Parts: sequence; structure tokens; C-alpha cells
Amino acid sequence: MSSPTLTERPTRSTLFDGLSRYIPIGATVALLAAMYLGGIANYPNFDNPQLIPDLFIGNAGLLIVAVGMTFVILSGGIDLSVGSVMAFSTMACAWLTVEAGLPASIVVPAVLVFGVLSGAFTGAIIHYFNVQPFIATLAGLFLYRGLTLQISDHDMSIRDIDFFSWGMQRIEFGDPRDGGFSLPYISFIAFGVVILAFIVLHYTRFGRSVYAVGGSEQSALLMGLPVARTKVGVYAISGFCAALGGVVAAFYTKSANPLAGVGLELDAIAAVVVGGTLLTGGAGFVLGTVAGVMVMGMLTTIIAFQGNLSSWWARIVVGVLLLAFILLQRVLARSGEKRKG
Amino acid sequence: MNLASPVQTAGGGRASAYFKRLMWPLIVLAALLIVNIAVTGFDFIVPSVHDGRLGGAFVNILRRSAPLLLIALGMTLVIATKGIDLSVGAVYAIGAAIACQYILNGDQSALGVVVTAVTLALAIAALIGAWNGAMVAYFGVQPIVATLILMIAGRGIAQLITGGQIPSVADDSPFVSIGRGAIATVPVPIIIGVAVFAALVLLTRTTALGMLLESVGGNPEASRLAGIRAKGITVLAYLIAGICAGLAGIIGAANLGSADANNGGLWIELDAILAVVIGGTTLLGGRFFLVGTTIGVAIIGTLEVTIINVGLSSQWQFTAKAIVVFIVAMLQSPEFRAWILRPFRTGRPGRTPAAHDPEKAPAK
Amino acid sequence: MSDEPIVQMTGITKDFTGVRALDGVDFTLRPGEIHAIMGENGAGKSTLIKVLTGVHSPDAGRILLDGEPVRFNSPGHAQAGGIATVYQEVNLTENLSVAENLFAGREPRLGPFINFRAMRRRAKALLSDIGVDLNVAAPLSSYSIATQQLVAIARAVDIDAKVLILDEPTSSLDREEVAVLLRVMRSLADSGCAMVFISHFLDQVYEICDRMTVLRNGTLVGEWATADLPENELIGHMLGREVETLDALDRRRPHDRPAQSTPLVSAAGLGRKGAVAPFDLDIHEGEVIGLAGLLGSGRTETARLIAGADRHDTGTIAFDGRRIGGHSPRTAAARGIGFCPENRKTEGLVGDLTVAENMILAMQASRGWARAIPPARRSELVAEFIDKLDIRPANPDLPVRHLSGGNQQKVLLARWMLIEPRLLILDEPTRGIDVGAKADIQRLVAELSDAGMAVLFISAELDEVTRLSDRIAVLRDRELIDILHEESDMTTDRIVDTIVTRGSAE
Amino acid sequence: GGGDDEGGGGSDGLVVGFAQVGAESAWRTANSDSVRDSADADDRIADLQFVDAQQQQEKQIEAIRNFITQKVDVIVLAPVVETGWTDVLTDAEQAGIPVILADRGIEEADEDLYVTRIGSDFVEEGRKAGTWTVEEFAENETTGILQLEGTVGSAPANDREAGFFEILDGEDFSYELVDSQSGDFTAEGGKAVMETFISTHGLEDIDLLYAHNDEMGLGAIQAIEEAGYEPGTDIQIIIVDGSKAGFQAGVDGKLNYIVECNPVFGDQLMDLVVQVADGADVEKFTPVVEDAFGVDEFEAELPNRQF
Ligand SMILES: Nc1ncnc2c1ncn2[C@@H]1O[C@H](COP(=O)(O)OP(=O)(O)OP(=O)(O)O)[C@@H](O)[C@H]1O
Ligand SMILES: Nc1ncnc2c1ncn2[C@@H]1O[C@H](COP(=O)(O)OP(=O)(O)OP(=O)(O)O)[C@@H](O)[C@H]1O
Ligand SMILES: [Mg+2]
Ligand SMILES: [Mg+2]
Repeated sequence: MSSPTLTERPTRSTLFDGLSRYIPIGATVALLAAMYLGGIANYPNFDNPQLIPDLFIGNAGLLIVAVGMTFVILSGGIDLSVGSVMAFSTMACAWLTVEAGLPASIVVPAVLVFGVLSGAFTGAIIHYFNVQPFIATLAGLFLYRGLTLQISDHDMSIRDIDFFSWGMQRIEFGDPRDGGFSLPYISFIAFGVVILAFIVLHYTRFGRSVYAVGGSEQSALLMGLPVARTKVGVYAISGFCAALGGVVAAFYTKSANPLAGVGLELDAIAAVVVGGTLLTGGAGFVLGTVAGVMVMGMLTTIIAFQGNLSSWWARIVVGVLLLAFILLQRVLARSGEKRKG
Repeated sequence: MNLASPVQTAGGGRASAYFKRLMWPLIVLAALLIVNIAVTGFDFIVPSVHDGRLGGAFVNILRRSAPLLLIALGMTLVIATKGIDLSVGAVYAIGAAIACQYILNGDQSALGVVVTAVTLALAIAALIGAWNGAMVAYFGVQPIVATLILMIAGRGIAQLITGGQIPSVADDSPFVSIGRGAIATVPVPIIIGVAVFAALVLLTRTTALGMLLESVGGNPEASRLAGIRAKGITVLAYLIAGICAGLAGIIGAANLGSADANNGGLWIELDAILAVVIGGTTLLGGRFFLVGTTIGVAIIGTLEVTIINVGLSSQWQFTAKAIVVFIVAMLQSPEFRAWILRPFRTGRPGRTPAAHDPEKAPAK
Repeated sequence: MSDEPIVQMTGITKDFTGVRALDGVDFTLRPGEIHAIMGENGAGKSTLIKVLTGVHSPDAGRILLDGEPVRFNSPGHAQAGGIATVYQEVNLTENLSVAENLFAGREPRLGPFINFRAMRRRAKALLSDIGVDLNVAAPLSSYSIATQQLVAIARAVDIDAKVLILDEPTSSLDREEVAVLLRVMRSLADSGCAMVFISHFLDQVYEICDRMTVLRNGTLVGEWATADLPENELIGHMLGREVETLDALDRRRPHDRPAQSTPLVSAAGLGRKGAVAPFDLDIHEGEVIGLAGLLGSGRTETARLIAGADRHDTGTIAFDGRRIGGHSPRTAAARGIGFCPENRKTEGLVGDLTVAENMILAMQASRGWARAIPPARRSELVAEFIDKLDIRPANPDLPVRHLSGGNQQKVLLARWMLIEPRLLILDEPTRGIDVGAKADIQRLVAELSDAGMAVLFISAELDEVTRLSDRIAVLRDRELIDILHEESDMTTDRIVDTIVTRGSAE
Repeated sequence: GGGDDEGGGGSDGLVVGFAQVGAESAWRTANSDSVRDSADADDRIADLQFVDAQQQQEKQIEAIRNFITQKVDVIVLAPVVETGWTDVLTDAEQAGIPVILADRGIEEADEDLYVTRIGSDFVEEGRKAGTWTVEEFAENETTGILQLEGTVGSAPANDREAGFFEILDGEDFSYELVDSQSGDFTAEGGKAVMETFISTHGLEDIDLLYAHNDEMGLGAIQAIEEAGYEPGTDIQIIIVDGSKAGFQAGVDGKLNYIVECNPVFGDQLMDLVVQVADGADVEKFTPVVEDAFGVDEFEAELPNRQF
């Protein structure tokens, strides 16, 4: 008997194979577009070309933090400390430059390095001592908020430090008065982080082992992948992103506020998950996170344009919109899966 | 044909494993209590009777922790199913708002009104819980997202109910005794806390619910194939969590005599999850420990008081909490204990030096 | 050819909480040899491998690799040290593509970036070497467990290692794949690679291995050259007693069923798009139906439709002559259909729960959560089945994930036997089970059917199928092509013949 | 309420964007209500775009950017914090939209970026409390003070503390700050802190409780009562804000001094908005009418309370 080749077709048909995992993100993007068109139809000036760029100004910090969070969640973990680390970084920038008089060109890199180290420390505790990520990073949430308040319980201005005026300088694309828009440097920092993250996640060994560890840590270990390095790495990246988010916040407001970013970790997690990443790890995209941040920003914008909602109706409407969004996303994704099956 | 196996098996594995899990949180709790006693004397722990009600610092901690305990207990069940419920803080606010507002609109001192108000609040809370569960079980939405929706919208709903005001119930309404009263000198919130704890322990451990929850959380697909109503059980867990959160809100509101839709139970979900995890239940689902959760709640409640008693400024409250959480987490980690103890037991036989680039800690 | 041993393990002891898995075991592997580790389920074979490759650290003992003392801290280090391993349960990441699984950690790169095109090309080539043709860009989760096992083997083979360890690589494979694998192993051995081979298939072991080390209850029984150890002696060493071997087990006496009784289960046009083409199948009480076919032929899918694990989208299924709507595992269990899935790790057991809890799960589910099984009754039942199926260690309170693979399978079996089903669907129940237990299970199936239970039996081992079945449904390309029922048809050759001829006819 | 979708720079009235802090207290809600009601009632205002920033500066900045995109006529901002407004207010200036600050202020260096500020002066409120304390306890040797702070790091908490101790220290008043803990501006927090304090320290060496807002004060009063003390007698109490509930407690004799912080300045604000939109010259600071009330004034003032 000649040995025949085993040709196994995957249960899911090959045609849609490459595409199947893009269905959630496709649904997200389609819904975003729908929201935007709905806004244009309902509100005057919603078609202002600055509207979309504005999403990437106000949310630049959140986007950066959410990218870091994407790494962590893809690896099957979670990082609750990002909001506090971000506030701490901003405050550290402010205190070191204003009170201690150090040059910003030293302070900013130092803060970023600190972010990496603190993240790596958390990651090491999580991996080597097998502490649940939720607990380890929750300790970080309390710790850095506490430290921030101990540096200063007042907001602190850093407008006099020249360095921090750089971030909000704008690049114009066309004349703002007729169809153009402008973006400050901080948005480009955010874009840079996204692109870098995309490349790292999809085209490097480290990135793929993040997915592998998220898929099954046990298997990744048995396959001989560097699980320790990967897990410590994702928290270091998240720490770095949180610190960078803090620096961007310093650029954005030229001030440090000890209560900044309270609850930001939830916004970041929400953005990541709305963007189609599974909280259980192993599946998702960093571009989905971008879409997730845009969804959250777009919801806020629509509420602002609606303008007549009381505080509580605003919350309820955000909740309802989010609900509609999630359900539609599920329905689209499910019918997509059906079509493939 | 069964040969006696020379391999020794562990006897009574479960009970001792259970105790081991709880030992470290208990030690931390004891340490906190000792710190408080050292600072404020034995009065701290000794209950006193005042106005026909037990008082004293420790009893107060227990009484004030009752809402957190309820929420954490409900959260334990949800976490056992591999889920998480972020909306409990909002449900707390809704429960409080409904109860207070309903009483305000009726005859404040009528017992019937109060009973109806409480029932109504609990029913709505249960409904919200069931909704969360349905989103997770039937629509396949990730728990964190499903409950995030109500975490955001829920406070809005609570504010809508109160019109953004803080409705306050008159001090003579029977309602406030849910928060401030005492039965046989034991404060009512403690009684409710103990009762709910006992009820949940009975519900999960004398029936098979506990095991089925653990099964669904541990391996949903295997549970489904074993014929378990995984979806129904998931919904039930969220529903219980909702009721617990609503009840917590009622106790909180009764204690204050008012419902603050915006701040009531703010961030209590984080504390609740923390208590659950300190108590030894992992967020990965599966095994859960209601007793552990109770100890976790006691630690958190005592910690807050400790900060005040030791005389730390408010700025310290976060840092101190971080330190205690960190200590508990480390003590619970066998790997950490092994690592710390390692210098004390070198030179064990059979330990050959590693030839290949050793990592810092043993692989799992 | 054997000069200096390449791996030498001496005095290896490993304790798990409450269990001594290895007790002073010695093991020696010489260059270029294929060395079998033999033993019953739970004897400690996998643990020995895991100690060697750094998954577990030994409590005592030393390991020499090429004469140098080593202590690996993780499989990654072992791999870097020249030891490639396929572990017993398939340990790959299902969320990544086939190609990524093959090359995870050693992807071909362009500068710092992964060269996906080269990776896919090499993956295709690598798989075709062992006779598999897959869409390497598809996620691994879309392939059956057998295919996943092949991928795992391909991955390990491709790592250029001096030592290759295969822990039950053949448990899901059918004879074609096994033949290919053995061929690959032989050529690797010729090129000087030392191999450890663990398998419960004695014929495979005898076919390919040079030496064997036998373990029993965590202790070393001895090491022999294959030629010096006849099969029945080997079994004696493994089990510590004499047993009748499988060959001694007769073909089950076929069941004569009443001519026109209502079938217990009757599937008409049952099918699911993309999984299995519509088929008709009647199952009668007391009847054993075998499902035969090649890898990926749709046996599992057929079983899942009957069990209600997947929703069918064409046809109907009737139970006791009555059509059932809303067929689901729960309603199926309520009607007395038990289903042991093939992938016990992901679909069968709840790893964190204890042996006892896993056993009573289905029984409890059918009673509903409110009526717990009384503790006394429960421990009685559990003890009975632990004894009946010889589950080791006989500790009902151990988390089931701590059990060896074969014992886990028995726990799963016990779960369904507990509800005394009218139809038991067994998808690869003998996978990873030792000779003794395999005989036990086969005997059990025969007993159960004699007692009136219907059994749907799936196994990659056609011998087993033919030995047990009253009728055999043959599948090919996800289509039920024939149902063999003549006594004379119950042979391996007939089945293979059916698959080949009916396939080429179309 | 039925919103007018036309909005956007219609000629029949002004479109005003209001970036509110949040809905964190009854005071704040009363403030939002007042502004919204006044805008509704005012013919000169076509539309009020209201955004609740949930106490986050980033959200407020985003809201202002959205107002600029929407091309509103006037922006009203109730800043969460003092610093960090330069860029976004510069944007508004470049878009030609005047900005009015409501309630809280921003750092001095940004004074050019807004037209005027209407609101309370938290430091002044602290001073009022301090002045009363100095007078009331003038005979005491040392006065034991317990402070219930607002949310740590928030502007009202910081300022009310600063103003209070500015007076106490300035007057060489002899006092001991026995403890100062945050009650997060909530009744829950106030009650918890007070309970703990009483159960471990008792109230013997405390003469005065200074609570940064009503809710914390009312929570603390409950704790005091439950511990068997008489609030207002065994311990003197100052609260800031002056809601109905606060005054009611005052009338019941449970507290001793209320520093008003008036949220109901919607009408005043709308007049300002119109003036600013017309380009009229206005003062840089428009104080909201605020008072402080002693024990004998509570009864008379209670009916005037609007929140
Ligand atoms: N992580 C663990 N914790 C506790 N006990 C374990 C663990 N892993 C294995 N054991 C126990 O060690 C013993 C040896 O198991 P092992 O998996 O090595 O058996 P095996 O020879 O590979 O059996 P099989 O043929 O069934 O695969 C068993 O009794 C098993 O229950
Ligand atoms: N768990 C699963 N998830 C997704 N697809 C699966 C799964 N199991 C099987 N399949 C798919 O169903 C097809 C039919 O395989 P099935 O497992 O039914 O065949 P089989 O004859 O039982 O073979 P095997 O020996 O692999 O069990 C396979 O091609 C495989 O791609
Ligand atoms: Mg094994
Ligand atoms: Mg199969």
C-alpha cells in the first residue's frame, strides 16, 4: 500500500480562514463608521474634519496605555496599575523638573525607564511567585496612587518647563478653515506606539510568544518558549506605555494632577476588549484596540454633541450605546462565523 | 485483580488543603489586629454594649464591612464561574436609591412601606444580576464587558431614580434599623451578613450547586458535555451577586439614612474582588472559598481602620493598602516562601549545580 | 554503536503532594538507540520524561547529559540543550496557526522580523515529509486532535536534537500515520539521534525499539534489550503479575437481536454542514456499533451529533421511536445517552475538581443542582468504580489533573457508567491506556452490551473495533459509506477494503 | 427634556457649552440644575450644551474641544483642577469663543485666557470657618480639632483646609489638630471615619469638628449620635455647603456653624454669558453671593434653601 497523504481540511472552510479572525474587528470598524454617519446626520458641525483627529488628541494617552494593556491581556494577564502609574509619571515629571530643578531631557527618559522597571518587577512577581496578575497589579494601583499623593496632593503646573511645550505643537494637514485638520505631536507619539506594537506583536518572536502564552501558558512552556521572558516582558511594556502615557499627559496639560487617571485602567481594558481582544488571552489585535479607543471617544463625542443630557442620562445613554455596540458586534461576528461554517 | 499500591496517597486532602489556603490570610488579619491592639489597647477587640447594641472598634468594623462582605460573597460565586462582575457598585447604588426613594414617596414610618421598598429594591437588583448573567451565558459577551455596561449605566439609573439628589429617610423610619438597629444587641448588618454567608454556604455546599459552579468555571465545555445546565448556572451566579449587591446597598443606605447615587459603593467592586482573591479563590474560575472571602473582607475592613488608628495621614491610605495587599499576596505564594527560605536549607543532598543557565526560580 | 551514554539518570525520586511518582529510578539512553519506557498507567513514565526535560525538578537524583551533570529549569532549556520532546497530552497553542505552532520560538526570520512566507513554505514541506497536507495558515484549533498530534511530532522531529522524546505519540494515530512515524524515527536513529519512545502499543514497541526500561509504581523493574524480552514476560514485568494478553481475548460473541424491535436510537438523514454528510443509522439495545475510518473521516463528528454535543442541521434523530427536538448533551443524558469525548483534557474532565467530583458530574447534572447525591452514597459509588476500573492512585480527593493520562480516561468512563446509560458513546476510550486496562475496558464494553446497553465505539485501532462490534459503520471523507454487518465482514482487511474501493468508486 | 437640534450659531439666541465637573455631590447637582434651568428659562439662550466630565480633566478638555468643533458662542468651564488649561483655552481663543469659568478658578498665569470667573472662593470659605472658630473658642486653652477632609488632592479640600488654618495660625490661636482624615466628601466616608475615631479615641479631647462639606458632616453627626454623644453640644461642628439637610440638622441643634457655598448661580451666570457674548466689559471675578450662618440664623434661613 503506498502511503497516501492525509489531507485534512480544517472544519472551517479554507476560503474564509485567513479572514475569520478579522470578523470582530471588521464589525467594530463598520459600526464605528455607522456611528460617525449617524452623528453627521443628526448634529450640525459633526462633519467638521477636526472631529476625528480630536479623538486622537484627547485620547492619545489612553491609546498608548491601552496598547500596553493589549500586550498584557493577549498574554492572558491584566494590568490594573496603569492609571496610577500614569498619574505617578506625570507627577514625577512635574516634581523633578519644577521642584528638584532637573532638566526635562533627563527626567523624561528616567521616568520611562522607571515605568519599564516597575512593570518588569510586577511581571517578575507574577511569574516567579505565581501571584495572580489581578492582585499584583491592584497593589500597584494603590501603591502608585499613594506615592503620587505623597509627592503632592495639589495639582502642579509645569508650563514653565520649555520642554513640555513641545508635545502640543501641531502639524497642519490642509487649512483648518476649509477641510483641513491638525494634529499635535502627542498624537504621533501614540500612532508610533501603535505601529511599533503592531510590528512587535505580529512580526517578532516575542510578539508571537505573547499570543502563545495567552493561548496556553502550560503548552507554551512545554513547547520550550521563553515564558518567563514573555510574561515579564508584557508587564514591562505595559509599564513603559503607562509611563509614556504619563509623559504624554504632561505634554497635554502641562500640569500634573494627583487624581488624574482614576479609573483609567477600566477605560483601557474596555477599549481593548471592545476592540475584539479576548480577556482570556491569545486572541486579538492591537488595531482592534485603536478601534476600541475610537469607539469610547466617539461615544463621548456623541454625548457632547447631543448636549442636552443630564449627568445621569449621559451615563445611561453611554451604557445603552455600548450595549448596542457589543450586541451588534456579537451578532455580526456570529453570522460571520455561520457563513464560514 | 487490584494490587495494593505501594504508593502512599494523601488522606483527608481537602480539609488540610483548605486550612493551608486560609492560614496566610488569617495570619495577616491577626497581625493587623495586633497592631491595632498595640496602638489602642484591648478595648479595640473587646465588644462593649451601648444603647442595647454591641459596639467597640472591632464590632464596628464587622458591622461596616457587612455590605462589602455581601458583595464579595456574591462576587465569589461569579468568579467561580470564570466571570467577574464590575457592576456591583452600581447595583449597590441602585438598591439604595430605590429603597430610599420608595420610602420617601410613601409613609416613612410604616413598616409595610419599608418591606415593599426593600423587596422592590432586591427584585430589581436580582433582575439586573440576571441580565448580566444572560449577557454572559446566552449572548457570549465577555463578563467584564457585559458588566461594564451596567457599571457605567447603573449609576446613571440610580441618579435618575433619585433625581441627582440624596434622598434621606427620617431617623424614625423602621428602614434605618436595617443599618443601625440591633437584635439581641447584635447589630442588624452583622446578622444579615452572617445569615447571607450561612445561606450561601448551605446553598452551595449542601446542594450540588457549589460543585456544578466549580465545574462550569473550571471547564465550561466539559461541563456542557456532561449534561450540566451551564448557562442556567451562570445566570444564577450573577443573579445571586446582583441580590447581594442590592442588599448591600440597602444596608448602606439604611446605615446613613440616605442614598448617594453617585458615591454609594464607589469602587466597592475592586475591594470585593480583592477580598475574593485574598481569600484564595482564583480569577481563573473553578474552586471557590466563601470562608476565605470572609477573611479577605475582614482584612480590608480592619486595614482601613488601622490606618486611622495608627495615625497615618490620608495620603497614606493607598500606600498602606498596597503594602498589605502585597504582603498577603506574597505570603500566599508557595514559590515566594520557598525562595525566602532557600538560604536556610542549602546543601540538600541530590542538588547538583545547574549547568545550563539557571533562572531565578524553579519552573512551575 | 552504544559507547558513552548520552543521557544517564540515576536515583531519580519525585514526590507530588501525597504521591511518590518516582522512587530512585535509573535510566540510561545511548546514542542512536530507540529506547522504550514501559509501564502501566501511572507508572511514572511521563513524570520521568518531565523530570529529564525540566518540567519538574527532581527531589533527588542526578542527570548526566553527555557525561555532564545538568539540571534543566524549563523545557526551553532542555530544548536548547539538545532534547526535543513531544509530551503526552498535545501541548500546542490552539489559537496560533499550524505553521506557527511548528516553528514557535525558532521562526525563520528576516532581520528581527518573522518571515511568514518562508515559515509557511517550510511548514508545508515539513508536514509533507510525514505525509500530511494541511492548510498551515489555519489555526490549529480547526484540526482534530490526531492531526494536532502529528503537528506536535513534526515540530519535535524538525528540532535538530540529539535526543528525541516521544511520549505516546501514536495514541490518536491510525496505522498509516504510525507507519510513517516509525519510518521517520528509524531514519533519525540511523543518523545518530537517540530516541525515547513511550507507547502502550506493544507491536509498535517491538517493531522499532532496541531496548526497553520497565517501570512499575514509580520504581524501576529493569532494563532489557528488546530481543531478550518476550511480550508476555514484558507484560508480567509491567503489571507485576501474569495476565492474559489481548490476543487471548476472543472476539465478542455477536449479539442476536430480535428481528424487528424498535431501535433505541435512530438517526435519519442526520448531518451537519461542514462536519459530516447526512447519514442513517439505527442503534439497538445491547448492540455494539463500531465507527471505523481514517483520520479526520468524521467519526467524532458523527458521534457528537448522536450525543447532541453539536447541533445537527439536517435530518432527525429519534429515541425509542420518538423524534427528539432540542437535542443537547443535557437532554441526551436525561434519555440515557452517555458520551465520552476523545479529547479528555479540554472536553472531558474538569481538571481542578477531584476524581470523585468528576465521576459523579453527569449523575449530579441529571439530578439537578438542588438534589445533591448524599455523601455516603457518593463515596460508596466512587469507591466502587475506582475499584472496578482500577483507578490509581485510589484517592477520590485528588484533583483529577494530577492523574496520569490513562487513569484520567478511566475516570471519564466511570462518569458515564455511573448513570447507567442505555447508549454509551465512546470516542477513543482506549487512547493512552495500558495493555491491562485496555483489556479491562474491552471486557467491560462486552459486559455492558451483554447486559443490554448499546455502545457506539470509536477507535483508531481497527482490531479493537472488529473484536467488539456487532456492526461497523465505515466512514470516509466525512461521509458514512457503508455499514458492515455480516460476521465475515468483521475484519480489518474488509474495512480497509471498503474505504479504498468505495472511495475510488466515486 | 426636548433638545433643540438646530443649535449651532442660530441667530435666535446663543449656544452655550457648559463643561461641568461631574455629579459627585448634591451641591454639584444643584449647580447643574440651576444652570440648566436658567438657560432653559432664558430667551437669550438658544441652547445649552451640557457635558458631565465625571471629575476628569481629560474629559473636560475633550468636551471643550467638542464645543469648539460645534462652534458654540460661549464656553462655560467649571474646571476640575487649576492647572493644565493653557492649550485648550488657547484653542478656544483662536476659534474666537470666549470662556467663562464657573465655580473654581485656574492658575493665574492663564488669566488672559478667560473673560471672567463666577463662583465661590474656597479659601475664603475656609477663612470664614476659621474666623468663627477663633471667636468661638477664644477662651479655650487649647482647642482640639478634628478635620474631615474632602477627597485627597481635590481643590475644595485643599483650599478649605488652607483658608481655615491660615486664620488659625495667623491669629496665634492655640489649637491641636487631633486628627485629619479624608471622608471623600461622602456621608459614608464621614460616618466611617468618625465611628472609627470615636471607638478608639473617644471624643473627650475634641472640641470642634470641621467637615469640608455637608454630607461628611451629616455622616459624622450620625456616628456621634450613635456613640451616645450629642452633636453640637459635646462637640461643636462646622460644615461647609449649606444644603437643606445641613440646615435642618442645624435647626435640630446638631451643628453650630454653616459656611455657605452657593451652587444656585444660574441666573447670574446667564447674565454674564450674554454680556460676554456681546463683548461687554466685565469684572475678572464675579463673586457668587455667599454667607455664613450661626446657630440663631438656621431657622430663618432654612426655607430659602434651594438644594
Ligand atoms: N502534577 C502532579 N501532581 C500530583 N501527582 C502527579 C502529578 N503528575 C503526575 N502525578 C502522579 O504521578 C504518577 C505518575 O504519573 P505519570 O503521568 O508519570 O504516569 P504515566 O506512566 O505517564 O502513565 P500513563 O501511561 O497513564 O500516561 C501518577 O500517580 C500521577 O497521579
Ligand atoms: N475539536 C474539534 N474542533 C474543531 N474541529 C474538529 C474538532 N474535532 C474534529 N474536528 C474536525 O472535524 C473533522 C472530522 O474529524 P473527526 O475528529 O470527526 O474525525 P475522526 O474520524 O474522529 O478522526 P480522529 O481520529 O481525528 O478523531 C476533522 O477534519 C477536524 O478538522
Ligand atoms: Mg504518561
Ligand atoms: Mg475522532
